[in-house]
Amino acid sequence: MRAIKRIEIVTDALEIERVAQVLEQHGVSGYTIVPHVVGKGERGIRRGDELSGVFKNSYLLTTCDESQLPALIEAIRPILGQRGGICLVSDAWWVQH
Amino acid sequence: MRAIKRIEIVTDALEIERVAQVLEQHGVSGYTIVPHVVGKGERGIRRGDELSGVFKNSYLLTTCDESQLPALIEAIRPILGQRGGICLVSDAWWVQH
Amino acid sequence: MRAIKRIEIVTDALEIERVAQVLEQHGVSGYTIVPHVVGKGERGIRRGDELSGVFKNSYLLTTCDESQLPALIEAIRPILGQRGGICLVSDAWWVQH
Amino acid sequence: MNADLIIANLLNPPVLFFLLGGLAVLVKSDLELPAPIPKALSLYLLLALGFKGGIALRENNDGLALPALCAALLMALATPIYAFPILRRRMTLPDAAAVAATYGSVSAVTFVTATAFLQRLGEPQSGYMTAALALMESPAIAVGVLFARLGQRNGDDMRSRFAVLLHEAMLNGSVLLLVGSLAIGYVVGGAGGESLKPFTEALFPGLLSLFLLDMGLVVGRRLGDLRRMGAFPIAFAFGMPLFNAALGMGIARLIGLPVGDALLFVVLCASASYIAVPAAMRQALPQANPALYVTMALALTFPFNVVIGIPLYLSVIAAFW
Amino acid sequence: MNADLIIANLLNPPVLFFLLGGLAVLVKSDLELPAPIPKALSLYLLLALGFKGGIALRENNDGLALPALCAALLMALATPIYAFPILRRRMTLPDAAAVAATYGSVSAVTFVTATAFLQRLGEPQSGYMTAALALMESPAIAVGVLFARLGQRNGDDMRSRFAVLLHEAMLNGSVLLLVGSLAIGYVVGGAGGESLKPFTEALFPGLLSLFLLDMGLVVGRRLGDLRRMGAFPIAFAFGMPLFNAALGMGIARLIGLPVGDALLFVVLCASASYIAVPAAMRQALPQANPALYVTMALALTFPFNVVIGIPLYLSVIAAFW
Amino acid sequence: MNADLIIANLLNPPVLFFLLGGLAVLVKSDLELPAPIPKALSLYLLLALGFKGGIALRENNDGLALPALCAALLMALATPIYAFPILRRRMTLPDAAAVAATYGSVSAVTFVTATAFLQRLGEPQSGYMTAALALMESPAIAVGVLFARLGQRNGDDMRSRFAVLLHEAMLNGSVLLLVGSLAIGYVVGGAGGESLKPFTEALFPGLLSLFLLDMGLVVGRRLGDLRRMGAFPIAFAFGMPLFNAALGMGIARLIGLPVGDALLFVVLCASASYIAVPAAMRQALPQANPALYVTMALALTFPFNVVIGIPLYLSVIAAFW
Ligand SMILES: Nc1ncnc2c1ncn2[C@@H]1O[C@H](COP(=O)(O)O)[C@@H](O)[C@H]1O
Ligand SMILES: Nc1ncnc2c1ncn2[C@@H]1O[C@H](COP(=O)(O)O)[C@@H](O)[C@H]1O
Ligand SMILES: Nc1ncnc2c1ncn2[C@@H]1O[C@H](COP(=O)(O)O)[C@@H](O)[C@H]1O
Ligand code: NA
Ligand code: NA
Ligand code: NA
Repeated sequence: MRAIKRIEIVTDALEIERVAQVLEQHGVSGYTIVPHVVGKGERGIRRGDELSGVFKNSYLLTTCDESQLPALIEAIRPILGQRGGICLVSDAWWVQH
Repeated sequence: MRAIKRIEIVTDALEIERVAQVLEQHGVSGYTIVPHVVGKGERGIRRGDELSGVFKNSYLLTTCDESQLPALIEAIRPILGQRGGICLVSDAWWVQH
Repeated sequence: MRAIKRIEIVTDALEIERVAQVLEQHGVSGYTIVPHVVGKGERGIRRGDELSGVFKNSYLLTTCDESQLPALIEAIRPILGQRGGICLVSDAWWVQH
Repeated sequence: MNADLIIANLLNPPVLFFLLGGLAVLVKSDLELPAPIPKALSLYLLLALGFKGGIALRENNDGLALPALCAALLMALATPIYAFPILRRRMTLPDAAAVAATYGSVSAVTFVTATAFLQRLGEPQSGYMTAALALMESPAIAVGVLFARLGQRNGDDMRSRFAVLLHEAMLNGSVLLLVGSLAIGYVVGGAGGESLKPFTEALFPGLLSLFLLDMGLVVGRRLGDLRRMGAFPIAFAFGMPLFNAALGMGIARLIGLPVGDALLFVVLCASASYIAVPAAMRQALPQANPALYVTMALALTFPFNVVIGIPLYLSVIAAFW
Repeated sequence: MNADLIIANLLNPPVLFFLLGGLAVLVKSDLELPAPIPKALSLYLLLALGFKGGIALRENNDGLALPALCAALLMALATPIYAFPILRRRMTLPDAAAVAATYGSVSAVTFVTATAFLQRLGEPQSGYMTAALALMESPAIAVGVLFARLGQRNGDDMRSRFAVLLHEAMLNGSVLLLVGSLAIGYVVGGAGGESLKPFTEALFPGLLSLFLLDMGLVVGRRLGDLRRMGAFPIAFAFGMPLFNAALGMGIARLIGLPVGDALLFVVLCASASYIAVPAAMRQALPQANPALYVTMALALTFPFNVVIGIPLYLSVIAAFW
Repeated sequence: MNADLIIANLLNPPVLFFLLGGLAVLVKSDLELPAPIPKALSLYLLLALGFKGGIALRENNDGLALPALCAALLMALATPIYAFPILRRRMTLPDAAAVAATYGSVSAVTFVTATAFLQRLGEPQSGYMTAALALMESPAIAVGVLFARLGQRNGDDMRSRFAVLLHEAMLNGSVLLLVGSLAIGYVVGGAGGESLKPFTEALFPGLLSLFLLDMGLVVGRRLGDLRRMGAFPIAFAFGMPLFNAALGMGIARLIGLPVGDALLFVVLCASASYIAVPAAMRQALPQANPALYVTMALALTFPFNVVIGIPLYLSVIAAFW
């Protein structure tokens, strides 16, 4: 098992594509997205609008090496600043297969 | 990055609203819910009933400061005791934006 | 709160059943599955095919004691080797109820 | 009994699609109706059923509506009362209460299938039977939970839940849609409802077939749970409908219901709920085991009624009327 | 005004199902149409509406199409221009701009309900009104965002967003489906469209009823947001449609539109958007508060138009034509 | 060839909606049919197709059913056999096997579109062609996987997967629903199926249009994958259908199929699978690249057949028959 950083991001479903692009630009190997999650934060409740299909969040899980982390965070921060959302970083071990 | 506690709760979809209320009463800033997850635990498999739409779980992710944690856990515990489910706490860093 | 290992697995939705079986064989008490997640990894983007309903991933969250971990990982590794996906292990505390 | 009716029922497309669904599970096919489609179909069936019933209720009133509705209410209340003591001998208190409620309440899909069968045979039916269906959904739930409450220590907790339960039982989405559509059909009447006919009537047999295909899949998947079930629940799941059907026939004869309505009344008595009851029990009796009460209603009583029960009851009615 | 028309409208099944939806929320029933069904129904309504409109557009051209379309475009552009300064007095810049766009744009569902009402009354309607609906969806969005841009510092950022916005407003899925279906209906014509009639026409009132049931649920859930809203937005949400309806009536009279088309034109002027506008604002004006502009359009203006407005406007038109 | 037929096909609403879907992707509109609706529509099409086919199969038997079914089976088995060696020159073993299976199997939606086209032209068609469709879905999958197995070392692993695969290929949900509905249609016959007609027949062109709108979106999204594809797969995706169509025409002529059935047979030969094959390959040949074989069938062969192929084949048939 290799020690890595585990990153979770929740933001507007529309912006999650931009987040994924940023990840790829930083050479992150992969990610997993839960396309539609309900959320509450500073901008109130976001449960996805039934009619226009907007105002919903997505959840993204990815991993990176400790060395990649600072650059990645700097790249993601402005997106969250503009659209809201959270980014959590924690420690984990990657099980190699 | 600020050190915080990361809390995950899985329980009956019906009770997740109550959990969210408890969080708000304890001044938690936000949370994210995956409304429909499948689960297995002491009460058997719960994959959501096709006809009556009941027997399904939700997953909730939230964060709090270390100082808030004990009170929060005491408030959530009885809900899980009654309806089943799990609550996991882990360490994480919050990326400020 | 009891210290436990928190395990996350993302793989082909089809294989997640096999993963769940392996967990049960190793006496794991429970798990939670997000049935349909979108992912990107070595095998490209997997967002679920609209027509045939294939090529989608599932996310599984479970817990185990530190002592159970090595055997569990050895059992899960070959599945991921064959079908792709990731397995992350992290530390957490289980809130007893 | 009349073998022709059994065969006529088996040649009914909805019943054949139900069997196809069961077969698909049996041969381990991956056929499935994706997630909200079955739910949407069940809402459609309730809406169409209620709307048609409301129009019929307004147009054709033969004076039998009131006795029929009283009899329906009576059966819904009585069934859990006589079922509970029998069940309690072999089951835990919450389980016995939940199963009693299950058999006192009704299955709208079984009703709808009987309706389609009558239509194929050209047998007339009255709008107030749909009202009877709506009326019978909830009372048994209240009775069942009352039994559970009387038998339990912590009455206080139960009292608060009882209010929740009554609300859940009466204002459950399915019940409300059925009653609301009935009222709307009644208010607009035949001429006003003309424009909805292609939706509520022409499509009905087709969408019922699609829904029963899904029911076949659901039932098929549940069949595995039967192995873990004792002989008693299985016997009850066949015995109770037969007993209730016989009782219902007697009452229908007494009131003087015509053949079609008599069949519908008998089907209501003989059927068991697997939608309204679990939705209410989750709130009111979370200790009851759904793998028991849902499986009995869904995997045993439902297919029995749909495949054999409906033509069987009709052939008996035809003999005695 | 004409009380008969109000009652005729209230006996219209789609309106009754809308009220049933509202009632369900009021009594806290758990009735709901599961997730993608309402979206699918709204796509159906746009497709059917466009297709029928296209066929009608081709077959019946009375020379009024061009003036009607010009008037529609004019109203869509003018509404945000006179609404914005009023709104700006009591709202933030982005909110005022978003609300102005909301009332300049239109509600396809209100239009469709008026269409169904006219059909019940046997009043003819022209295909070009559907084209007017399509034409009025987007321009107000551009005007609203332009106002927001002019009032803001960071013009650069806004400029890039403006391109995105125009794209979003013009090629929004709903608008494209409506326009595309209109074009297809026009191209295939009446004979070519015959095979789709059971789908686009016979089913229409039924599926509209189902959709309005859901709209009732959605509106009901939004009603809670009204408490947090001041008196000004509420007054605006009723006043603007009435003002626009009066203006629209004058224009329709000037052009010489027949009764049915006049009603449709008035309904377009009086209605407010809660689908195309939020979808565009999310991109173009994320600072605007959807709890304000969506709630005004959806929880106040929409039910007002559907329940009272449509028959009210028609009774005034009937008096003056 | 006959330009009128091409135009007649292009004025067919389902084809126009297909093009609208493609256009929507081209202009980057966010139009989409939400998640389970396309799947539900495809199940509807299979059910309706099978049911109608079953009724037709029972009523009209002209002695050509057996030769037609034998020819269908033959083409399904032969296609991968002659396609594989050609493909193997330029592709990896699993890819060549998967593409061979793809072109030996069939596209139900292409078939259905041809069916709707014939109906518009008033050209009769036989129920056994639906049986031929069902028959041709699976055999090529078995042949393709057999080739992959013969070429691979680890035969043991493949053997166990082969059983899984056969199961998957034969009892795939789509195949089972088609065959089951065919059987049900056959069993109930014309009179028994009357009540389902509004569902299975009247709605068919409309729901097909809606489904093809979604197919247009799906195909449009896949077009981007073509850039990463070499010239060989692209040439194959157009060449193979043309070759198979020619072969199929010869066989249809030999057997003496009437015009309508000949077209359907040719369409079966010329079409490629993008539903049953990926579902089976995921299990049996996970090493094969779906971005290759699904894209060829879906983004090239499917639109080619639907837009140009069907009228082209018919005009050639019309000339030779
Ligand atoms: N403390 C938190 N824990 C988990 N999710 C959060 C938290 N705060 C915000 N979120 C998520 O981020 C979204 C946007 O947050 P905000 O920008 O604060 O409205 C919310 O809708 C939630 O889904
Ligand atoms: N060890 C575990 N890891 C992840 N999820 C769990 C675990 N145990 C229980 N759960 C979730 O909690 C739900 C209720 O658990 P229980 O009350 O034990 O039946 C289950 O259906 C699972 O979704
Ligand atoms: N670094 C990662 N972080 C999160 N999810 C991942 C990561 N790498 C792979 N995945 C998930 O695992 C799936 C299969 O990965 P792969 O086998 O590498 O294609 C992907 O589709 C993702 O959902
Ligand atoms: Na009963
Ligand atoms: Na307007
Ligand atoms: Na083929």
